[in-house]
Amino acid sequence: MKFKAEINVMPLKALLDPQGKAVTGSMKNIGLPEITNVRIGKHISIEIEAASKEAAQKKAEESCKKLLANPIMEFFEISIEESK
Amino acid sequence: MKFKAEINVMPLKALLDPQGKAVTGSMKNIGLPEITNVRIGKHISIEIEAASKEAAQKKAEESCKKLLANPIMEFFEISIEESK
Amino acid sequence: MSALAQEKEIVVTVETAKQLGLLPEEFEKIKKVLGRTPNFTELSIYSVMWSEHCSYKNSIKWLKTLPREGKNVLAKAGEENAGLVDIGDGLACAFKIESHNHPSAIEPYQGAATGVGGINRDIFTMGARPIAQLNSLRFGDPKSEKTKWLVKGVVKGIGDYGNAFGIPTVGGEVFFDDCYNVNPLVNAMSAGIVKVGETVSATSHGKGNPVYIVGSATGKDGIHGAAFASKDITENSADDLPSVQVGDPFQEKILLEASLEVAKADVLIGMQDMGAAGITCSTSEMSAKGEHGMKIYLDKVPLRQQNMTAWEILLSESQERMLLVVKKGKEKAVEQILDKWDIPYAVIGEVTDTKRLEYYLNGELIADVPAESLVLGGGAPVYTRESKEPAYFSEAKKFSAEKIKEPKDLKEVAKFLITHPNIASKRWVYEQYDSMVGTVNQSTNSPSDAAIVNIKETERALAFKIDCNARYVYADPEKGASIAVSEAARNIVCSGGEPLAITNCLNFGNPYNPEVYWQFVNVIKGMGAACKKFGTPVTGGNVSFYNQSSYEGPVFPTPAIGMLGILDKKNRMTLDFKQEGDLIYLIGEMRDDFSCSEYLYSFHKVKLSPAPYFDLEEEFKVQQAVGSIIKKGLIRSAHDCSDGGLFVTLAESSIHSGKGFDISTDES
Amino acid sequence: MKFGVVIFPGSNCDHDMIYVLRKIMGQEVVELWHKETSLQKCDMIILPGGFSYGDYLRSGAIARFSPIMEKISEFADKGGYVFGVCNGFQIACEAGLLPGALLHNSDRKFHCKNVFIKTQNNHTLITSGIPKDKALKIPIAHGEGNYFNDAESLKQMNENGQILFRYCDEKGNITPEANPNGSIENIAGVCNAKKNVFGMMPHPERASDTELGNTDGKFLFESILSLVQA
Repeated sequence: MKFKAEINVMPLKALLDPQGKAVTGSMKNIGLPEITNVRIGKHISIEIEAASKEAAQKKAEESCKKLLANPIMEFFEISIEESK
Repeated sequence: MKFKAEINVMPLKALLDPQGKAVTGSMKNIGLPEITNVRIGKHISIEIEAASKEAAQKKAEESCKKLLANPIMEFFEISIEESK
Repeated sequence: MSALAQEKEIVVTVETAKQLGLLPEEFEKIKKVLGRTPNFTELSIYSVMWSEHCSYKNSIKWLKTLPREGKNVLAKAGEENAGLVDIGDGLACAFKIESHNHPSAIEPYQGAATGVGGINRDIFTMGARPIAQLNSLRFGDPKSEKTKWLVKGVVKGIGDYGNAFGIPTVGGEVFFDDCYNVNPLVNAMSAGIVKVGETVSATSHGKGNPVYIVGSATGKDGIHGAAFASKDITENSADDLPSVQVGDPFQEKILLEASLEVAKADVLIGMQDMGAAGITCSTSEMSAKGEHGMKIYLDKVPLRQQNMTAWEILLSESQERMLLVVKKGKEKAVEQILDKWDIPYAVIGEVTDTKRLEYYLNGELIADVPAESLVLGGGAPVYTRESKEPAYFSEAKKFSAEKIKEPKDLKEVAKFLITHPNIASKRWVYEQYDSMVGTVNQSTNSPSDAAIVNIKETERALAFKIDCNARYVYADPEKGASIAVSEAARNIVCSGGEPLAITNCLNFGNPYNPEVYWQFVNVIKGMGAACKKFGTPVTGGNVSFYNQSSYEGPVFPTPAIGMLGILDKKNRMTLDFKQEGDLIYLIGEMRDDFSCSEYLYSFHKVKLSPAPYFDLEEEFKVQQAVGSIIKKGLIRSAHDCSDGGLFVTLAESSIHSGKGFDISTDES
Repeated sequence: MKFGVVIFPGSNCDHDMIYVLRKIMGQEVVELWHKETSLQKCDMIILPGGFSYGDYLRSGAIARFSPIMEKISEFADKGGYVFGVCNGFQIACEAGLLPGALLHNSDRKFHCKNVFIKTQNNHTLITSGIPKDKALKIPIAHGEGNYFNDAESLKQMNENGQILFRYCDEKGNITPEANPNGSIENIAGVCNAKKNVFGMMPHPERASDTELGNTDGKFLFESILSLVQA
């Protein structure tokens, strides 16, 4: 079966996120001061061929641990759906 | 009220995604050939001060149109929750 | 109904031709060549090959009047993808400039990045390894938000692509003027080195030899013109058409290494990179040059997007792709190299001896046209346009210097000039480019007027300079163009080098506007005269018309000159002051003439004045004198006097050395 | 001494390093293609600068899975010398051969310029020959050179003398203004606990040729040769 995984790879909370800080600053310039605490990471979508949703979840996690995220500076969240 | 928006900014489908292509290619090297069609974009989380969920949604959309996404190259998806 | 069937359904009329940008008489000419009405695919092939960009139809007649011969020219302008010049030690230098102005105006990052990719492919398609890059950038008012957005995107695009591709950016220029507000100019130059005799030609011959497409997959990139024309015919929904082409510097780097390995393996008949008009252009130009034909099976082309029609595949301008004609029997050898680098490839056809291009899709012949009829120098139309002197030209002569009062506080003027964006240091731009990869840039720690690129393990080095003061060219196109060539030569001479040859990027407005065409014709005259004088033939380049700022008329006529020079490393001269007590000489006659200067234009806001005094003979003599002084080792530094005048020249030599200067002028 | 310079698809400073080692330092150098699995009995493996795999995802994130990297990890575990420069440093961190990670420069811009670095530990293979307290002028060229590691690991690295270089000014003062990319504690180069794997962001091979007007980088190569041949 074919599954689609949506993965977010975000900088660790403790880490200074200069890009997020800069973008937060520019929200004021575009008239949206009510938007704060911007944090920017990667969104990765992948297609997985797997026997079950659990198997797809395991494969997605393995790809994050091995390649898609670097634990020293990032954490990841995965959500899986069956693709139609 | 305080809301939290999770935004995905992804390259348009028709466009070449060099980064996604390279990462897809390397899935084989890490023993996960069943993972294909990797596409990589940005995940942005923001906090919004707004009177209602609809107002927060409108502000989030405005920030994407004006700043967070380049309409020529990218599309965006927004999901809003009330932050506790 | 399949896309192919749909395409065959299209009834082609002169209206279709017009929508594809062809003139009615051009449509008639096609019918005469084919002996019948072309189908939609054939018509779209002619529409791209006879476009201004590929055919140079409104400029080639005048370009041919430029001096193209020279004792060390190995490939004349138009013969190959880039000019080729013998630089001694059994080596040749391939170099060229190209423009990506319009794509950069839409998406600055990708527009500029793909410009860098394209120009470098023109170099390594000849078997030469690129060793140096330069770029010439022109933007509008630096304070406007739009310009800031364009500058940020263009500089980051050039940096990200060039740095990943791994070729040092050793020089360039950045210029701001309101005339570029809407239409920035992004000209990219690249130079490479190849052993004489090991070059690869963009040709095709030998019946039965296989034709390979190598590199990225093909998508619906850059087919807007034809797509628009056929929009009511083939349903290309908006989100199916990529709005912009995306560059992949990583794919380009492995394409470079694989192409050079293939070039040295003696398995090729010919090779050409895919630029404008993609497969159509490379198959037709290589076939016409080798006086052979090709059978091409479009369904064999690796695609990035599903259900692409024949004309979409033929016209696609997807990046990082090459066409290779391989010697029969050498397929294994080529494929082994390509597999080593993990580059996608496919055999998409073979060479025939019919001199015709036959394109098939799923076994059906979809287009059958003679190669010769498509190409520049073959059947492509050649026009001369009407030329009319613009009113501003005589208007400018009415300017008189007396009207300008000398400001009381000259220190303020000096500060104004030295901090003006057109004169102040461009470190904030070039520090984002890797200028040192390849460890050949000898200007990093001791700058000269031109960029000096070491040829390792020889006694010599190359000198490069990009130059054009577009205000002079606007004021007087003929004189301005001569000055542009002379200034490039002056910079190379001041660096201890000898000018060898030039390439050029001719940026103009709409050629159907007689006043623009008057600018173009006179630029060619002025450039030709100066090239003859300095013995620097034109080895090729690029013409970019239609650079309009919609409400302010055309951009300034901007012939960016890219000059190559050669020097013995022992003669290398730098621009920084060396020792206290050294004497400072001004070579060349001083004149009370500041027309068209940055001082007059920006400080006094006088936008219209005649071009400054210039005499080609005098300029040549000054350069000869400085050249021999340097060779005799009589001086410690040399710096040319240009934008901003004498004060800025002295200030630059001072800033780079941390030493001051003491100048006294006589009372007159 | 025999050096092996690894070539990944996208490496572009490999030949700069080979030129310095072979033509300027007169050493035997072999090119190791990333798909091979033999280190050809080299004494030291160099991971050169460049944009392996286009720096896509994270600099070095993909290159670390090349077949040769497994062999290099084994070689390093057994005490073999490995030296990563710029992209090579990033690959070594991603592969766990060196502690920490290289983030995007704090201003998100690529920087190519001369910087000054001060040696923090003169008792390693690549620093023994560097004059004490001398500020070395070495060029950098990177977009992701912002060194990071968690506080605990950093403490250990400091105590164990694993910080090789810090960015400084012309006179050798380690100041925030001299930090070109936001690296924690101005760190420009580190080594592993066993002090046989080294990594630095600045490019010594770009400052070792008299024809380029700066040879401060040669001190490192001379250090390597003096210790190993002695």
